[in-house]
Amino acid sequence: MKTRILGVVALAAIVAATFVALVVVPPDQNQGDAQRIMYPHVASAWLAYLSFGVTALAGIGWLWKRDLRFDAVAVSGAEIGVMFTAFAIWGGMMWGRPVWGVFWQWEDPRLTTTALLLALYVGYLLLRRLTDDPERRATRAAIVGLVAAVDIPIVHFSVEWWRGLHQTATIASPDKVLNPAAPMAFVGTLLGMLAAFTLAWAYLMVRRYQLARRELEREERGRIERIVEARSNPVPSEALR
Amino acid sequence: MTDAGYVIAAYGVILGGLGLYALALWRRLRGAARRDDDAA
Amino acid sequence: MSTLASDTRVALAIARKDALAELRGRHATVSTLFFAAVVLLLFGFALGPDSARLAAAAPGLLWLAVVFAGVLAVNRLHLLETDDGALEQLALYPVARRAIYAGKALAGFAAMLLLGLLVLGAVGVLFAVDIASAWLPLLATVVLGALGVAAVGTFYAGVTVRLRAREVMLPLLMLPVLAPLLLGAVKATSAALAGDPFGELGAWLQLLVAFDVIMVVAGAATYGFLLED
Amino acid sequence: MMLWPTISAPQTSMPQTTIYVSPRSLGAHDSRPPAVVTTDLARLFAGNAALAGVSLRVDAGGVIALLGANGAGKTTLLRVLATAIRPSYGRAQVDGFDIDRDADIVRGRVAYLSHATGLYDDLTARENLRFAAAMLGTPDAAQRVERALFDVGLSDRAADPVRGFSAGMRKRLALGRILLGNASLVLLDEPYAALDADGLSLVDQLLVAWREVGVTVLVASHAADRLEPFLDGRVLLARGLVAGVEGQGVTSFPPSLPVARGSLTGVSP
Repeated sequence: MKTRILGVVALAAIVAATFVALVVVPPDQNQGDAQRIMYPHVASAWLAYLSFGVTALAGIGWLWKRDLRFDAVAVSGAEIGVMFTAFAIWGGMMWGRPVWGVFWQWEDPRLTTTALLLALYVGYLLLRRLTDDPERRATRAAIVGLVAAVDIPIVHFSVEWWRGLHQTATIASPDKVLNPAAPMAFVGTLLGMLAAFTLAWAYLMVRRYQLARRELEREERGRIERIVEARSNPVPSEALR
Repeated sequence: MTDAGYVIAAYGVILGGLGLYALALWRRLRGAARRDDDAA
Repeated sequence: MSTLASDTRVALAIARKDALAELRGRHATVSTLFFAAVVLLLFGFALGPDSARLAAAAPGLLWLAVVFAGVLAVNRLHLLETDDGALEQLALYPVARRAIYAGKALAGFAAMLLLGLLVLGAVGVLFAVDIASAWLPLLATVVLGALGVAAVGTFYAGVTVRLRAREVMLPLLMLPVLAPLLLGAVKATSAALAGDPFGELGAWLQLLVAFDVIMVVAGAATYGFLLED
Repeated sequence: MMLWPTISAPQTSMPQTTIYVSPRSLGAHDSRPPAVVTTDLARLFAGNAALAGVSLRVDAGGVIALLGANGAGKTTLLRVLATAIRPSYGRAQVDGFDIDRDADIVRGRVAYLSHATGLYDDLTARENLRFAAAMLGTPDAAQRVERALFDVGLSDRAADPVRGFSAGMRKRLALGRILLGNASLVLLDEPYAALDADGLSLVDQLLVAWREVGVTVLVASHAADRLEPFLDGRVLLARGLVAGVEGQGVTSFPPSLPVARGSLTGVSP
């Protein structure tokens, strides 16, 4: 029941934030309306990282406590993380085309590294699908999730260095919009959108966790039934000789 | 495509995707719940 | 007795075993070397006869060839362990799991270092790039790059060794993680070749060192779980 | 230095040999913890229960046969005890050490002869054993390797790559590897399979030698008659459960029905 309320609140927040982002807040002087795409794009990117962080922590939980509920959290984070990563890439492309004339912005490789992240976590989900023993699957996924999460900051720093050392920093690069010079309205709208998206993320995570847990429980129940069935029917007492 | 077109495309895919995913989750959850009830 | 001394002894024994098997019959490195050479030649065709452009792209081509060949080399090194359950037997020895990782990574590093140096030479010849003058920074870059590919490759080869679609999963998992290494190595190589005009060589080498350290530690710490069945 | 036990091997064509089996520090016979204790041990493979619930106790010292039809769970039980695979449910101890928590210690005390020999085809017989000695930390490895090669009758093939070896020769080399170790529990999966007459008597001598120095041997085999003279007990498995035990040092307990499971949600029907 609580989840349902969270869902409704999240929906309302998203509708409100979208309304503000599309209608209330003025367009950007030089980017025009296209700048409005920044809000869901940045929100999606933030939630992608958050999801993969959750997956990494849940992986550690499984390796430490060997409780499959952690694995249910991990798979939820990964699946929802992949979705938000895809949204972030899509937003980046939709934003890049009108403002910089290209769908794929190479000056600022953050879009590319996000795409690499997508490939990595699609690999994570494929890896889970290719393993059938629940414990092996949980262990293998936990480790790959951990190393992938460790890789995110490394990618981030290497890209920042690359941009920092890169001589031709474009004027209108996304960062310019986030710095304090940007009008308060933009920052406020972005924070509102971030909050709304995070609520939606929380709702989806809870639902996906419930689903994952049900599936794991059904799998577990099947395994236990197999064992109880084996244990209860009488074993043929052939003579030992 | 005008700028507005890209904005709509961006919001459409992202918000639409969220909605579709929520719907899919809800359906899968309902299916799982019913399967568990039958099993119980 | 999982002291540092015994770990090192075990790791060296594993690396020596891999090297011996490699020389004796597997030829993983030789075949992947020719693969890298072919990749370089194809790059030459792809980027057209304009030698200036080829020379400019040389650092990128070098490291793409090394990384792609690296995926093959690491995969073959782990195929060695699927001889008649060898990986399981390796896991049954009373040795620290990190020592097993270190041994396999060391063997991978040796193969990748050889591969890297030879490909560097090939790039120098094929794309008329002066690698002699900046040999020290180039050597450092190749060493760090080879270690990074070996560290990541050994880890993901462990992840995928028992997996069904292994040939696809290994590159799919391994290459995105190698992105920072590729970025750093290419930038360091081009800086070295250009005589480090912006003084950024040091920064990129530091990035490579940081990447290698993190990946080796992560690999050693988790390899034990990968051997679980 | 303790005198190696000289064994009067049963009359075979093999020359009278003394197999070098490393000494075990043997406390008084009964003070040692049981070699194997399992509690409701279960392991599933893709949903079906190879082991459904084995509760067994095997005292230290003695040769125990593990009997049962194909698929009864013999190999799975050996692989779990050898820490090659992890149990799905239940627990097990070797020499009092938990196979999960103290896996490192257990690996030092267990030797496991599997169907797969785990040898490297590109290395010679000697190189394979040299590598195994390095992994096992065998003292004065060089002599021990030569001795092991001699004991398993492969001295003349020491320099040949294993790639060309027959199944029987590979099994002998795998037995040679076990001789390099210092195990207190030896797990043999179908040791007699693919061996010639000399090979069969080699295994006989090994069983006697291990028994002499107090090593516990668990042999999964269908050659019950051949094992007869060496056995101290038997365990019969059927469909992943213990169907019956026999022998002074071997006891079994019925599996507990409610499957308590800490992991996931403690689902217990």
